[in-house]
Amino acid sequence: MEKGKMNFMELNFAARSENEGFARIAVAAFLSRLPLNLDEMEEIKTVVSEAVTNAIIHGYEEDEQGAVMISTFYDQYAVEIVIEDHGIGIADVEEARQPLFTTKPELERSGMGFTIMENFMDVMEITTEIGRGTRIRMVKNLVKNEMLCN
Amino acid sequence: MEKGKMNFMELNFAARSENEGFARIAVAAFLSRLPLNLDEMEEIKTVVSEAVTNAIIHGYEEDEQGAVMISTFYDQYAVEIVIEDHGIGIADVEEARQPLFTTKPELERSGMGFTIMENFMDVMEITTEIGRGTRIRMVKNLVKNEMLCN
Amino acid sequence: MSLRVDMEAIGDILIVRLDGELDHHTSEVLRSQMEGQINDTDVRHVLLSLKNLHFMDSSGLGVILGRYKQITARGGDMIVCSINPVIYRLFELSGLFKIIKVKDSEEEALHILGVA
Amino acid sequence: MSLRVDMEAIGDILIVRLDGELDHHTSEVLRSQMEGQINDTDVRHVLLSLKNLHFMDSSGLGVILGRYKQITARGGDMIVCSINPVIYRLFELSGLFKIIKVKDSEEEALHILGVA
Ligand SMILES: Nc1ncnc2c1ncn2[C@@H]1O[C@H](COP(=O)(O)OP(=O)(O)O)[C@@H](O)[C@H]1O
Ligand SMILES: Nc1ncnc2c1ncn2[C@@H]1O[C@H](COP(=O)(O)OP(=O)(O)O)[C@@H](O)[C@H]1O
Repeated sequence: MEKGKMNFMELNFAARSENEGFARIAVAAFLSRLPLNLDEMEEIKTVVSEAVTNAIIHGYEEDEQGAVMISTFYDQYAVEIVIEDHGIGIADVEEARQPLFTTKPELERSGMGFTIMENFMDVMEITTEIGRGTRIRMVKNLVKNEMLCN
Repeated sequence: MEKGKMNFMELNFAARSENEGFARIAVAAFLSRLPLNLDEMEEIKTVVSEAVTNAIIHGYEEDEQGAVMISTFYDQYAVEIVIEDHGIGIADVEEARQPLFTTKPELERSGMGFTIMENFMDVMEITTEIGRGTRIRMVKNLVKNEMLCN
Repeated sequence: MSLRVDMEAIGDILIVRLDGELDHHTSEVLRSQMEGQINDTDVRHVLLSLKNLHFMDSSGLGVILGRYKQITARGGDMIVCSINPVIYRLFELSGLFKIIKVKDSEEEALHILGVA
Repeated sequence: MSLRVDMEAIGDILIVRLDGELDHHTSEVLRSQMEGQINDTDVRHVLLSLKNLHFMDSSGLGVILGRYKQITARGGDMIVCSINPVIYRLFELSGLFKIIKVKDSEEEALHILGVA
């Protein structure tokens, strides 16, 4: 992203479930000047909620001493959102990405988090290491692809 | 503050004036579960706005490459908000704290920022070093002082 | 950042109206309230109205699927109504529409369940 | 996070109604719009209505004081009305009430200025 025209924010907060709503509002408020319609803004709030919830439930297994980090950047072309934890990591990423796959059915998890992130964003990448943590990088384009091809 | 019951967040963002509103919303959303009435929440949004604006205008003299940091903690007794920049620093803190004192009258600054922060919060401390930056630490008590004396 | 759960019984139908945001944090409240109501009363069907639900994520899908299993195990049915476009896509992606009926309004849903 | 500035002239009075948030970011818009209007027309007095102003900080005090100086230099007057409690305290702390008149409503303010 072009340096001069880029805006950024980084957010670090306690891995407590009551901060999930705060995280969504903070990201939405940061992006409020962008030409996103209401549905696109809702999609972004949803994927933030998915990744933050995963960090809290799976990454830290609800240990509130953990911290979740969100970094967001934008310029005129795209929004990039990175959500990280220093939790347990994911053993099998391919399996984790499958729709309906969950390791916590006893918590009534739906196993749809990664599927939603993939569908609502243009890019969704998972970087993870056992015992070190997980990093989800997502991008939403602001410009239609056809326009970039001109 | 007691560790177990404490909630925290840290926010770091580009020193751009369009982020002033975002900073207020983020802090207010983080504190939304606390027993603060509407006026107290407005007071907190006001002091965040004052300190963030000072970092942008005075600390970085409107150079958007700078970054502003906000850390917020709370437990059942108090809210603590720290707002920092790595800008030019303040030469004479006693003078800066005076009502109506401003070094930027040409920008129509009122010189009331520090006076408002002092009046709206229970504690307001300034730590600063020329060429290194400025750190404003503010505390708002959640429990009436009388109750603490029992 | 909070959820209000409003429950009303009409005959053997439990109408559950959600107001606010349904995420991991608030889904626990919904689960325990609905679970209790289904277990302790002779409710047969559930009508879930999402008209005033402003936000939902996959934690919501999980708690809804859990209550669907609970009510169908008792021979009942679940209908969801008044879903906004973004939440609609969550249901679609998860395949929940293959098992849970969806209607535009409470009236239509009650009609299907044989009331009104 | 934005400010709407609505201006209406009644005789030689410029009524400025603010809707939204007045901070450093939005004060520049208000300054340039009011400055232009005062310079380019034969406005004598300014009535500033803060009824729908949901947020204001000391940047707002600065731009209001600036316009006060502009209008009094032309022999006119400024009245501010419909101020919420937290914004009221900002005015109070700054001593602005010593020079700027404040009224509860637009009607009262217009009355003082000899209209209505
Ligand atoms: N941040 C994370 N840390 C560790 N494991 C994770 C993390 N995020 C996801 N996972 C693993 O991937 C699985 C699938 O995640 P997801 O699709 O979001 O579904 P759900 O959260 O409903 O289980 C989880 O059940 C968990 O095992
Ligand atoms: N973060 C900062 N960095 C450098 N100087 C500052 C900072 N904050 C305040 N100051 C100095 O203190 C003075 C008084 O600040 P304040 O009371 O907020 O009034 P104003 O912002 O209207 O000038 C400023 O004019 C400036 O010289």
